[in-house]
Amino acid sequence: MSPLGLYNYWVVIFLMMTGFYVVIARGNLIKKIIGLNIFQTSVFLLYLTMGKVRGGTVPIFAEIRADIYTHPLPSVLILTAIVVGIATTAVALALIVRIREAYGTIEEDDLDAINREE
Amino acid sequence: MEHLPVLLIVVPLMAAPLCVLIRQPTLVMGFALVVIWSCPLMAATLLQRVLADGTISYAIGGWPAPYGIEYRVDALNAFVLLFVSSLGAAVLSYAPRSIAREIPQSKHHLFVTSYLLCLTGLMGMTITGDLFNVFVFLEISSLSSYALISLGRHRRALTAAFQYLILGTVGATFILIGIGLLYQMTGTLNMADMAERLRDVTGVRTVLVAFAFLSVGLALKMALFPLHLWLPDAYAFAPSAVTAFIAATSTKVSVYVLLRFVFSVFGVGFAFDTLGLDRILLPLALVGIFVASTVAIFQQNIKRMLAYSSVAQVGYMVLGISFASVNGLTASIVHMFNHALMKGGLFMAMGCIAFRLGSVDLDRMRGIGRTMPVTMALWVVGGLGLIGIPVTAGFISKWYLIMAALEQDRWVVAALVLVSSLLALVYILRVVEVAYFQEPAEGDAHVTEAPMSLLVPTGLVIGATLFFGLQTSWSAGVARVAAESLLGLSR
Amino acid sequence: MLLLTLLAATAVTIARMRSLLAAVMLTGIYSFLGAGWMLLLDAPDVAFTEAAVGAGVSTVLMLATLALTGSDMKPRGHSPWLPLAAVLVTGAALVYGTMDMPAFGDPNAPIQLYPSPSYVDKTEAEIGVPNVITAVLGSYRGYDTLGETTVIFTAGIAVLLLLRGRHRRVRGDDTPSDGETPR
Amino acid sequence: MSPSTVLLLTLALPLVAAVLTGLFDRRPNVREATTLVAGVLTFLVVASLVPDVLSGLRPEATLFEVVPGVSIAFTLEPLGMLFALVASGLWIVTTNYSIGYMRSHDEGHQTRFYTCFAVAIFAALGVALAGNLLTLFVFYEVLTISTYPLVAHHGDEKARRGARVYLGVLLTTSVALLLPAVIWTYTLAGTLDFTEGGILAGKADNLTLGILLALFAFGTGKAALMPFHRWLPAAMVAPTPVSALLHAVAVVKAGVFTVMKVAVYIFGIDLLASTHISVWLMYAAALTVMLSSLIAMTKDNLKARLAYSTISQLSYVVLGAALATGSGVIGGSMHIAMHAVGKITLFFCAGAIYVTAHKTEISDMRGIGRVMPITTFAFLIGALSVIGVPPFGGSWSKWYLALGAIDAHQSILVGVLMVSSLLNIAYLLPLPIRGFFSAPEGVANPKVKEAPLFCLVPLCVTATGCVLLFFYADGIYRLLAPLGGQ
Repeated sequence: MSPLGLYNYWVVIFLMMTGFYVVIARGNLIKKIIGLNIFQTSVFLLYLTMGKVRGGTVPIFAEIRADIYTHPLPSVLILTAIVVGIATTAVALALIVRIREAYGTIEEDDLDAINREE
Repeated sequence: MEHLPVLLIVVPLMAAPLCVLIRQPTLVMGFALVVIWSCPLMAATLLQRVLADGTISYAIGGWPAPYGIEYRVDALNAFVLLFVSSLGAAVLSYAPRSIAREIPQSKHHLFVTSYLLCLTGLMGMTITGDLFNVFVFLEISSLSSYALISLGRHRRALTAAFQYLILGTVGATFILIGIGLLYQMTGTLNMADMAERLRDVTGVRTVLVAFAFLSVGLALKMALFPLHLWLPDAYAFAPSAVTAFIAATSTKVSVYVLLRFVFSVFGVGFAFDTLGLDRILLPLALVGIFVASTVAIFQQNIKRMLAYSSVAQVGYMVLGISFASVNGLTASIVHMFNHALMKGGLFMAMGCIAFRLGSVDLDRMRGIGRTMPVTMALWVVGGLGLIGIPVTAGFISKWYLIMAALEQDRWVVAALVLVSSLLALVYILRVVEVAYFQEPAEGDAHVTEAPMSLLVPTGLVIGATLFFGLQTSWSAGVARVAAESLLGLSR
Repeated sequence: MLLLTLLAATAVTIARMRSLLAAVMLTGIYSFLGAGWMLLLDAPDVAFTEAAVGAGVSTVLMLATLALTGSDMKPRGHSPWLPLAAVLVTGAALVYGTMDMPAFGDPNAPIQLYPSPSYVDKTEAEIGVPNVITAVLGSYRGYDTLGETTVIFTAGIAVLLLLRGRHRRVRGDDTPSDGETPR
Repeated sequence: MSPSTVLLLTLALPLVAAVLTGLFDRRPNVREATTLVAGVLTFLVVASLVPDVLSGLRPEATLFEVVPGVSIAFTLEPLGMLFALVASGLWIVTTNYSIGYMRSHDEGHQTRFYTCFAVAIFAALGVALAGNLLTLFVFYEVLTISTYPLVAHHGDEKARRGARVYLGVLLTTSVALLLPAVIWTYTLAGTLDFTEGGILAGKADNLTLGILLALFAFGTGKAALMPFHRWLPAAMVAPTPVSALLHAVAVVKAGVFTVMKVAVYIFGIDLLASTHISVWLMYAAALTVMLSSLIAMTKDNLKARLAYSTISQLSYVVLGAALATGSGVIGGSMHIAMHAVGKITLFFCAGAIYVTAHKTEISDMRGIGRVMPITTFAFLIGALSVIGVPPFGGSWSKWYLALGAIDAHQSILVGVLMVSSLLNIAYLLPLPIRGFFSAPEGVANPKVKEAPLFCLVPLCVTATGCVLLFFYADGIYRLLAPLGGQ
């Protein structure tokens, strides 16, 4: 097993963790959603990285049938997952709009302070 | 009849958009009630058939596994489907009067739509035999529950929903990572198929990590201590009907999925012998039970108090899992059911109180035993169940849990479980004293009993906790069959 | 390799960025870069979707939100060590998990060998649509696609529930329908 | 009607009464009449089964299977028969008394009072008729819960604090000790049925059995074995009819009844005798007898003194069970009935004095015998019966207990019994003596003013009962004989 063979995965993991960090460390609600987006997009990359085969081609039948195709299933799954991701983002943003209206802020620390006072 | 498994999901799924089209609130509610009550009927039929003939496998669209998506119904998930759909139906029957107070009428049809979608998502997660499909339906139920929670009258409902959204999505993404890793190591997404293929790759580090991510993701969704942070606010500020519905169903389904993963996919040997899952779950469960119960004692908002109690009750379910024995699993499974009834009923009673008082604060509940005798009597019965007093369903759960602990000579655990139920006694008694032995506040003396349309469904659910405290062959009996099959001891 | 490094750099920049507007724009770029990488991974369908949805739709949504909420972000008071520790542990766990993974592009990875015959062969034989991904999406995993549509529908309903009538609410006449206002 | 139907009817009647009293909230006369009728009917139904049980029949009824092999089931055997007779019989008397007490005292929440009372009787009968440990445990807990509102009746801070202690101790002991004992027994023996000769013989080693016995003895908080006796004095904040029937009869007797049942039908007296695992329990019981008698002497509040007296008398029954000899068991069981009638008389008198003269402290009751001669005389009879002087019922049970102690070669315990009787005299007799022989304070020539008739008649009835029990003790002996293997 060559470490180089795993390099791609490690980068993907790094991306995921950057997103994850933004989600849990940043206090601005929009920033959190941005982090969530990065986190999820990176997970998509993880899936697609699995599917790739050395020397494989896009799994679309052209005139000439190739010998090796990249695995289609990760793509299929991720097409679904992308849609799920954008749906979550949309709901989250709608919530942020409402929170901003109700509280006048979208900073988590301020929100916590207001909620504690009540 | 052979399409029953998929009908159970597709019927409420298809009904949801129709609700948007119908729009007229009364019609929507009537239509949704017809639809939703058909679900427990279908689930009951499924359960009956599973108990008679064994596991049912249904290839969706006729595409056989492992290529296509399979629905796989055994005693465990048929049971979960039955009680989730029954409680969903019971709470929706209760909802019309309750939401009239809490949600603007222009949103009623959307509320019903979301409610149906949420139930669809939960049932979809339960019935499927495909890992990725779990994720998709998990998101359906999650997104709709975020929206439902945000409908609470108080603005804190919004922040509660947002917090749940963030933690819920992180949990779901963890689950997605776990599924991905497992897929990578096996090449399949079908649970049964994966269980076969995982036997060849036990001890592989990737599988270990996949297991960890799935567990953490699910622990977030089921609010296992210390990952429960989203739950108290979400339960406390959601509309009454939503709290009752989500408290009764959502965390239970996550516990179910954990059971499915641990026992059906990974297998007892891997999870317990190789990984020593019990060494992690047992202390977490116990600490969670004690911390959450103690915090519950100090709450002024009674919905929040019950929410913390839910966190503690999840601890009992996980504790049962950690024993990895027939009695332990029976305890977990039957407690999922019993707790769904008790908490559902309690939150419904809280809804009755909120309906009349407009508040769920302990101070406002003074003398409510006199002004709302029926509601409060129902609440007390539910509360007794949480303590685990005999004749209530909660006693049965506790019985199996203690038995499971004793048969493994875990004296300390048994003792802790019993002592913890006394914490429940403290927080229930606190409410009882205020409700029955204090005079109502000046302004609340004229408060009257909640309307029948709220009381009857509440009464039915609470009544069920008494029924299943005595007649246990339908609850503990089925749970036992399910537990045996999870451990591979039968069929 | 260059693309991956760029991706990483963009991600880190987003994490450190104070301006929300710039962060949103960079997220769009991040999605584009991601889509590019997906193209290299032989997943053109996904790449197009990601470019359209991730870089397009979600950026537009975020910008719209920013317009409503303002784009300043306050620095956070407390220390980042706890989240950082959580992230490091999670990341370390994942890296540990990669140790037994088949190498990138390994034709003998389990998913390439199982199930056999492969989706590609089966699709060719049973369905005959040239794009295997589309074919699988519509057939073997068609049910997931139904689920996906439902997710979008759910999100739509959720957004409606959240945003409908909110201007009335601002004016404060959003009373419950049965008219009785509980005390 | 078949005996098993009759058995279920016994339980159904108080439950129906509970529902009806709840419904007749606004019509006090109908409400109280309902309770009274239910009481009489219940007693008659129970009594109708006496011949069957005497002839050796054991009527049974089974309802639900709660856990595999264990159902909610009822079996009527001699000990349960006796307890059921005592509880239902005294319920009638107490209802009469309650009507007088509650009305003349103008208490609030009377509907809740009567409803909970009926539920408590239902639970006590359930304990009496239980056919297995699980059923017994279920009704034991129902009894605890249903009496909580009665203890907290007044609703003020003092009542709530008392009720908290009451519920806290009873639930804690039962949940933390008794329940595991039950489940443990189930895992050891595979059954929980009350079986003649016990179910545990040969199922575990002596150490396990010893621990199990301790769990049972202390877990049965209602038996008020020290150090778990605090709830009983705390319960005295309740209205006196509650103290009289529940905290001198139904609740506390349910406790010692449980201990007796466990000794006889779960362990089996042969097992206890042969393994000597119950020897420590004899001494624990003896210690409770002595200590609580001593504490009783220091109490000036009449109800508190009676409460400590009850704690002491309860341990006689536990002692009888622990002796594990035929006479001990019979004596202990008999004491359930004898003490019940005696102590309820004492409480009735205490309540009558409180309602009429508004006195609660013994030192304030000088000359009370001249104001309330009948009441004070009844108190004297009750006291003598509790002390164990012939010709009153209590003498028999103490006699058999002493015999049992001799059979078990525990001569120290015989001494304990004698000394404690002396102590009984010291704390029970001052009241009638001062009542009759000291002059009432302030008033030179007091007018006779007895309690209302509804209170007076019941206490006369139970006082007469103390005498009658002396002469008809043979019947009880014949009923209980099978327990002692005689």
